[in-house]
Amino acid sequence: MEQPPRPPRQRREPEVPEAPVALDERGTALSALIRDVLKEFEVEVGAAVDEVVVTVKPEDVSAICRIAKDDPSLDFKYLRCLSVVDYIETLEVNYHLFSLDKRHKAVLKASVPTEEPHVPSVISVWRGADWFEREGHDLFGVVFDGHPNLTPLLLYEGFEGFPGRKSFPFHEYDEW
Amino acid sequence: MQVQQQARTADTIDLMINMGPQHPSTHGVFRVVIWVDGERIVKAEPHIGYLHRGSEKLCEGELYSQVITLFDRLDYVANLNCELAFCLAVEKLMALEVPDRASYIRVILCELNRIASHMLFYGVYGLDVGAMTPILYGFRERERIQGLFESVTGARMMHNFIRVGGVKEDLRDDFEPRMAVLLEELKQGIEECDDLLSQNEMFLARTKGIGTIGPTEAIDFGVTGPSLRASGVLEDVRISEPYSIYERFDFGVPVGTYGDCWDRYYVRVEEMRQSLKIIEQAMAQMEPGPVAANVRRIARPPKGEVYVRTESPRGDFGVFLVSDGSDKPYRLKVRAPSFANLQALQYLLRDAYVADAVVILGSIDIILGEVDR
Amino acid sequence: MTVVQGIYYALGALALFVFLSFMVLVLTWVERKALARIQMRMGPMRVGFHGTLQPLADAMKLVLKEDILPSWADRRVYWLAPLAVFIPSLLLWAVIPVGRDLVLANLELGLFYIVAISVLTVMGLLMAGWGSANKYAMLGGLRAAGQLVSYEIPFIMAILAVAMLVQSLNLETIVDGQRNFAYILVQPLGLFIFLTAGLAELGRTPFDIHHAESELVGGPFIEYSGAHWAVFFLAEYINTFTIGALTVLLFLGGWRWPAMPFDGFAHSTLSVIWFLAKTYAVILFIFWIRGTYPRLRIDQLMAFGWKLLVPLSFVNIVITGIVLFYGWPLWTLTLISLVLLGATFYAISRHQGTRLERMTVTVHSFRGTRSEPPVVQPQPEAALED
Amino acid sequence: MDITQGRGNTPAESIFERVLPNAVTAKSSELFAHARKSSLWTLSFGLACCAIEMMSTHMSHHDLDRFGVVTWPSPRQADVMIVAGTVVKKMADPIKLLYEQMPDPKWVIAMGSCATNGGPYYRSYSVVMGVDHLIPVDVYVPGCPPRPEALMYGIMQLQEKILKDAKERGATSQAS
Repeated sequence: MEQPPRPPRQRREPEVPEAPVALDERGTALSALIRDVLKEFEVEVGAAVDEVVVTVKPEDVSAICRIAKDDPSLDFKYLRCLSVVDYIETLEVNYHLFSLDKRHKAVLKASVPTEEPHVPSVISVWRGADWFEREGHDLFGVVFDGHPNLTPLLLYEGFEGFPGRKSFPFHEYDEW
Repeated sequence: MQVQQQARTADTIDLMINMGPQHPSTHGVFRVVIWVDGERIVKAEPHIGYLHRGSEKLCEGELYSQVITLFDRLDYVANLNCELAFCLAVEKLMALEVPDRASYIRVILCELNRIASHMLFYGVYGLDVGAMTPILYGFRERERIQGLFESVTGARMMHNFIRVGGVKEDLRDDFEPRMAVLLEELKQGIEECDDLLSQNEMFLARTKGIGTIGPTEAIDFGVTGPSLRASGVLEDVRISEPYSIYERFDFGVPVGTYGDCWDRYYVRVEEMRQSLKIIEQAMAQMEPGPVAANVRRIARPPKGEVYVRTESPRGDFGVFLVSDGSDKPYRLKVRAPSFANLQALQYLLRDAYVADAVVILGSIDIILGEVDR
Repeated sequence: MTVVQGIYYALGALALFVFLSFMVLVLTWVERKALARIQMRMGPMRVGFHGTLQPLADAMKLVLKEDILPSWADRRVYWLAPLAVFIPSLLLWAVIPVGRDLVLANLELGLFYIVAISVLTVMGLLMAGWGSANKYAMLGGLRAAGQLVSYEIPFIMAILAVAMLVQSLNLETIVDGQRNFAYILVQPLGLFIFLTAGLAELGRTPFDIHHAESELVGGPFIEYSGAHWAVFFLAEYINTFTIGALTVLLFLGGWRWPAMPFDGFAHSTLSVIWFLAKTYAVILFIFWIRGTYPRLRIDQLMAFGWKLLVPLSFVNIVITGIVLFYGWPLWTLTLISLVLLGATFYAISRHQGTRLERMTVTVHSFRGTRSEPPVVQPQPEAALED
Repeated sequence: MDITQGRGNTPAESIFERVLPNAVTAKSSELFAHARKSSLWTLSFGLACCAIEMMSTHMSHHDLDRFGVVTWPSPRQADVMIVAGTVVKKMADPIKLLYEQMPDPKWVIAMGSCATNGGPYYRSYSVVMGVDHLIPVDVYVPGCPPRPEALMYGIMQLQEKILKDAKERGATSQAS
């Protein structure tokens, strides 16, 4: 019993609402401050929900992070999180920063092409970035230039592919 | 120091010892390779990933309501705290108002879970330093808390109780009397546990001044939670970036001095008392009302991204949620506190004895489920 | 030696072996039950009445288990090690009287023999550590060697002080010497040294650094399985029993004190029971310590041994000698001993624990959001340097 | 002379059996089985979430010691391996090794749905779909995680299995 293939259903693209921006006072002050401190670099300051988003060029990441940590008015001593998001054509590396003294927060974003993802390592700025970068290399194949030891952390030697990426088969099942 | 230098110049080689993945005190399947010179550690190299289950990837294929099950199993000692972090992230994205009663229930359960988690730490830490009884006292308290959890959520560990927009269902009628009994028992139990171990001479000898880390280094390594507070930094997400309804409670934040193993241990013991305080206040303030906001069964948060920090028993538990407007998260990154805390291990293990390695590892209280995810 | 004597000794040795094996079985049951009581548990319940047959089941299972020889092991050393541990522990009992006249060989140099034989255990542990070709086992073996050799000195010295009081090395004479008062009343310091050093000799908590289950996963015995492991187990429990028995004989008046109003056969029987009861009391005390205390680290253990117990044991000998030489009444010895014991406990609480202050955690209270920046307390580095 | 004897599961007669045929030996094998079932020492080996419940089962409230079950840290002294938690591909080899290191006779309990078939991590790229792909399993305990009572029931089932094996195989009882 072979069923005839169904014609692809025509569907209206659903309207996707955007999350509203709700920056508090601290956030607005910070976005002005960041524009001021990072004026030598080509940065784009925006906002997502309640965080200041700073989009930077991948090659500037290391220098900007250094400034962000050492500048007394920014004072991002604490790297909350380092994550990689796969947007098919590009991989976006996110640095979530937080200042324990001033209690303001920001996200640094750098987009790199999926074919050749290279970002300078920030391990010299925050030592805590070490394993986060290794994880990013493991799961997404982002090469963090300058990282002393980019060996597999979560996966084992000889694992094929980058399982975090969208192109990796989702429910890949093989009998073990 | 000089003696050590001389010893190093002698013609010896360091002995490599592999601890783990199966070792009674690696707290799961953690592996650390240490090189020792006699009984002193020269170098240590942690290896993780023996419990990497691909949760983050699996989350991308689940509905928002289903993701909670996977979050339960991340930090499997503090399940409710993980659930809360995820639900807060989704709610923030959807700009949802959570009913008051639901928030109170969440806080009460999360603080109970914090006590349960610290009780596990207390017991296992006793085992690490070689005392075999504390673990049984710790688990006695845990068992009591789990009994209450069971009556509320229906499960001992994997609750799946905190949902987007509220909680699954209202508390049962017998909750308040049970809670009153439990609070009394816990108060007594915590004091008993404290008496049993904290000021024991041998315990002090084993943990005081061992594995110290200063505030600057701790922040640099991304150490958070009790381990950071033990180094003398007053940083608690519940205070510095209050989430849910934590700003309504009056509670203390214990802070250590030296950042050694004993401080890390005692900060946790003290935190249990403070959690009890929060629970008492919450019980007094809670009023009847709805327990869930009006959310569609299949939640579709708007497009956007959000990062939420919560204070889990192990530290700053962050959830980075990227949504593309569909019913499944586009990307979910979990910032696990144990993962970051564990990075400091190499630093902590410098110049320690082999026996101290176990004590230091125990004091940062890792849960492999969230380290490897 | 005649044939009859030979048969007598052989039968005696066999009886002793059976007795000791039985005692070990009882001991394991008592330990599990006692620990269970401390830990609010029941302990073994299913095998026999209240788990009384549990040790038997364990023993039978262990003997039936596969014996594994690790491929890299040093064969001969590996197989000989259990015997090297077990035989000395058995030999010790040749001179230990279980009750009045109940002793295999009533040696004049009984204590000397005990001291000489008890040192041999180190060899077996080292052999086990080396033969297993396992790094944990090796570390455990070396730890055991260091620990046992260092604690041998206070152990012997504590025995010596008792021998000085009686002017004899014969165990029966020592017990007879306690017909009026047990030596615990004269030598409380000696008892403390003896029991502490004895615990270290046994490798029991808080001195179990060579087993150290949370670090070394069982130390020298890590690779042994089945019957060979059972032999180690047997030896360990026989040793525990030995220390308990020696404590009773040397300090608690053996089967004598307080005296019993019987003679003849009734006295002999009751003396054995009385002796065993005392021994089990001491052993329960040892188990109690096991259930309570954490483990010491190797350097702390060595420091405790060499800096405290060894000098203390010498002082003990000297004061005993002075009191005996000048013929002072014995209660002066009690007094001096008690004062020294008090001083020791004071010194331990001052120095063994920690140089840092005891409470270093402070609680900062808040209501709602914190407005000021986080407190970063300066770390007092000077206190840590030492 | 029966040619089938001395092969595979039916080893040749021992002298003991020749001298005292059947009556005593059959009973003795059952006696041994009783001994084995009453002293199941487990390998303390927790992988993930189920390890916490396994520990709970050992603690005062449930107290596995009542059945003579105690944990040993070294595989050499263990009889039962309770695989409590998700088995990851990276962990596969260590598990096999641990199983090999245990002396015969040995048993395996797969605790929880992860160890049984992958559980909630079914078809994840790094998870083994059940520990029975690696080592033979005697008892499966379902649940995520199983309650302590369930684990206790599993252990009782194992005890029954040991007895039954001894009865069925008679004199040549060799659990494997």
